[in-house]
Amino acid sequence: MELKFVIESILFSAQKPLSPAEIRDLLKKAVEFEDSPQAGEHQKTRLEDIESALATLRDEHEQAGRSYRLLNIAGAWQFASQPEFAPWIKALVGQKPRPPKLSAPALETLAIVAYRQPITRAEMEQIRGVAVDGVMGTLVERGLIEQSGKAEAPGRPGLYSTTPLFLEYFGLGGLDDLPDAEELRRIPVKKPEELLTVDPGLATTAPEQLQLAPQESSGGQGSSAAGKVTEGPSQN
Amino acid sequence: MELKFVIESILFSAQKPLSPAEIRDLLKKAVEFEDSPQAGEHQKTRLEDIESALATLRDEHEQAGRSYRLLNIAGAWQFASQPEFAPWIKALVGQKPRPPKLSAPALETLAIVAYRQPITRAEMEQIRGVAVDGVMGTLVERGLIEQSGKAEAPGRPGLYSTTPLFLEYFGLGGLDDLPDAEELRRIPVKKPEELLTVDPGLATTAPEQLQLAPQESSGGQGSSAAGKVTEGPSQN
Amino acid sequence: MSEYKVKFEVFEGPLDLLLYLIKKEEVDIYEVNLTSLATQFIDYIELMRELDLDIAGEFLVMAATLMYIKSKELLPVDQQVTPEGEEDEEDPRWELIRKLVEYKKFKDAAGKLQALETATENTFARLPAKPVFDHTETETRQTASIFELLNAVNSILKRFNEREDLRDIFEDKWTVSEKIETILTRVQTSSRLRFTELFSDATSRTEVVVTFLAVLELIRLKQIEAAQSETFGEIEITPGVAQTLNHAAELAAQQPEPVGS
Repeated sequence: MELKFVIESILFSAQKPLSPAEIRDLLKKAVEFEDSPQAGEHQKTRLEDIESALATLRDEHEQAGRSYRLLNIAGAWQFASQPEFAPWIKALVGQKPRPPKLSAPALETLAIVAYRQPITRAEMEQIRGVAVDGVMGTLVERGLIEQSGKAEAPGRPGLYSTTPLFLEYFGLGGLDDLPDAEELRRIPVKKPEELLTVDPGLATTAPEQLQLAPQESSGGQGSSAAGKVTEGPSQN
Repeated sequence: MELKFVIESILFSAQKPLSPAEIRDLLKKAVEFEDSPQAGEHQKTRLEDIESALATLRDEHEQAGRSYRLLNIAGAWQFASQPEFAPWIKALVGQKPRPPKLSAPALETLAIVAYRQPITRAEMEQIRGVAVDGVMGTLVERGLIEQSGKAEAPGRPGLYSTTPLFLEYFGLGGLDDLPDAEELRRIPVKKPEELLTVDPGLATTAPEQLQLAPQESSGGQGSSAAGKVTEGPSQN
Repeated sequence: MSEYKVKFEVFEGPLDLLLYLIKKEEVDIYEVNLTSLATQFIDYIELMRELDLDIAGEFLVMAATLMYIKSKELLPVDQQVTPEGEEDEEDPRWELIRKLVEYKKFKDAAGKLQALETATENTFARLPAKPVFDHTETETRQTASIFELLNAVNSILKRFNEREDLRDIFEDKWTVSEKIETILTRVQTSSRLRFTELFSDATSRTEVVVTFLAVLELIRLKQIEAAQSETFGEIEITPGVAQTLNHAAELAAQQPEPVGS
């Protein structure tokens, strides 16, 4: 039995990556499991021969161009499927992309909370241009944001902030690790009342354009982003 | 992503053998796990396309001549190492627990059932020339054969067939994979022309044996008959 | 004694013993000398009896059949009579050979099954470790997250200062709807677009923001996709699922919600 195929068969059946030394030990041990001349064939293989067989195998599998490769990761060798097949393998292992992936509107709202916390619902809606009730519900339910206080404003609306789970979910060490946190925090936000004065024409113009933004029936929050989008000076 | 490679990647990562229908479900489900255009690519693949991709993959891996193959066992597909590498894989994963090997009479009886199913006990005995009660018990007990119906004959004797476990035990995809399946299923034993004229000259070679009278089948049922059979006509 | 017993147990039955004898003669079943075969068979039975072994009834039946065949063959050809009504197919010689041939095929098949049994025992199904996905890695690498998009927009915004922006508000002529249309056209014609290219000809902060919101909206509608090959790398815009599936027209036909608050 050719050494490289013996090594291949071992790695193909292994449940964890193996180092050349571990492979050498297995080659040594095989005779204990089957008392045949073949089993003893590679009993005294040298480490460098194992290493060169591994390199040959890696190249052969690379050239074969199949859906998997033989990889050397930190000195241990393993077969692994190519990344582009991830969707199917995820379906196989039943790995939902963590609870269902956050929708774009949810991410958008979350980003606003993250950079502008603590923030009221009205302010979020003003930035996003659409109502946020639905996504807010999702985000609170998933524990990514929470009410952290009440604003000093008429009606004392709730102020929302991100939770520690939020940091975990995005693999952040802290809020300062948010990309360009400083810069984005300064993006001006207009106060809701301004909505009525800034560019009111947009609210009614171009009905034909609205056809291109048919988002609402497919999950928007009930008002179109199209009309309210212009940037205004910061009132803060 | 070519279908066959997608299927290959699934089987490569699968923790158990998968049927074409299970593969179809995974292809359908992938979009739930990753929201990308590729993930939806094979969403509506037909079963026969999956089956033909599997056959292609099996042939490709066969031809590649590596230390493993893609196998169809009882209709479910999996990657498995080639038997000749067993010593090393045993060293890696340990011996696999397996029931004792089948005896020669059991294998013989099993072969008859496999190729001639459904078959009655009397037919099996006719082919083997001996009673099959003991081995039948073993085979049924080990789940390799089972009663699958009753024959339209006097006494309505039971008909026996092999089970899916039989295919698994011998690593077969289906009954068509039995060695020489076609030939054995309908054995057309042709009668050669010369048979009737064989060796007439023998009439004079062994006159002393003439005393051995023709025996009908009635002669052999008693356990005490052995001596008489060789020496003279039946006493029955 | 027990040695013999072991030896005889090797034979599954009379057919098995006959096959063994034929094999010893090294002749084809069809050409076997049945008379000599009968003699040898009976010798075996006798030996078994002398050794006081249990002789299965089937052996005795076979012995009788063989003796009948033998006696028939010992007659000269012209004296061989075919009994009335006994046609070729009932010729006991033929009947025996037919049985032997059939039995041999199954015996061979049993041998092949035995080989398969051994091979299967030595075949190990690949049981890979359960694949693990590093969540943050796949998400950030494959589809650009909102943070990466914001990050990108932010660096574009840096090109415009606050004062400029104040002026722009009042002369802004861009709407998200228009930008959506523009982006869709560009994506369809170039199929692969760098995120920053979408902003390359923006003349004001407002236009950048409007364009960005249009991008967000298109992503949400799956009309486009933003993907990043490496963290903090260039974001690429490609047609989305909805585009690919040609749902654009269908979506466009939907009734928009009333605008405004």
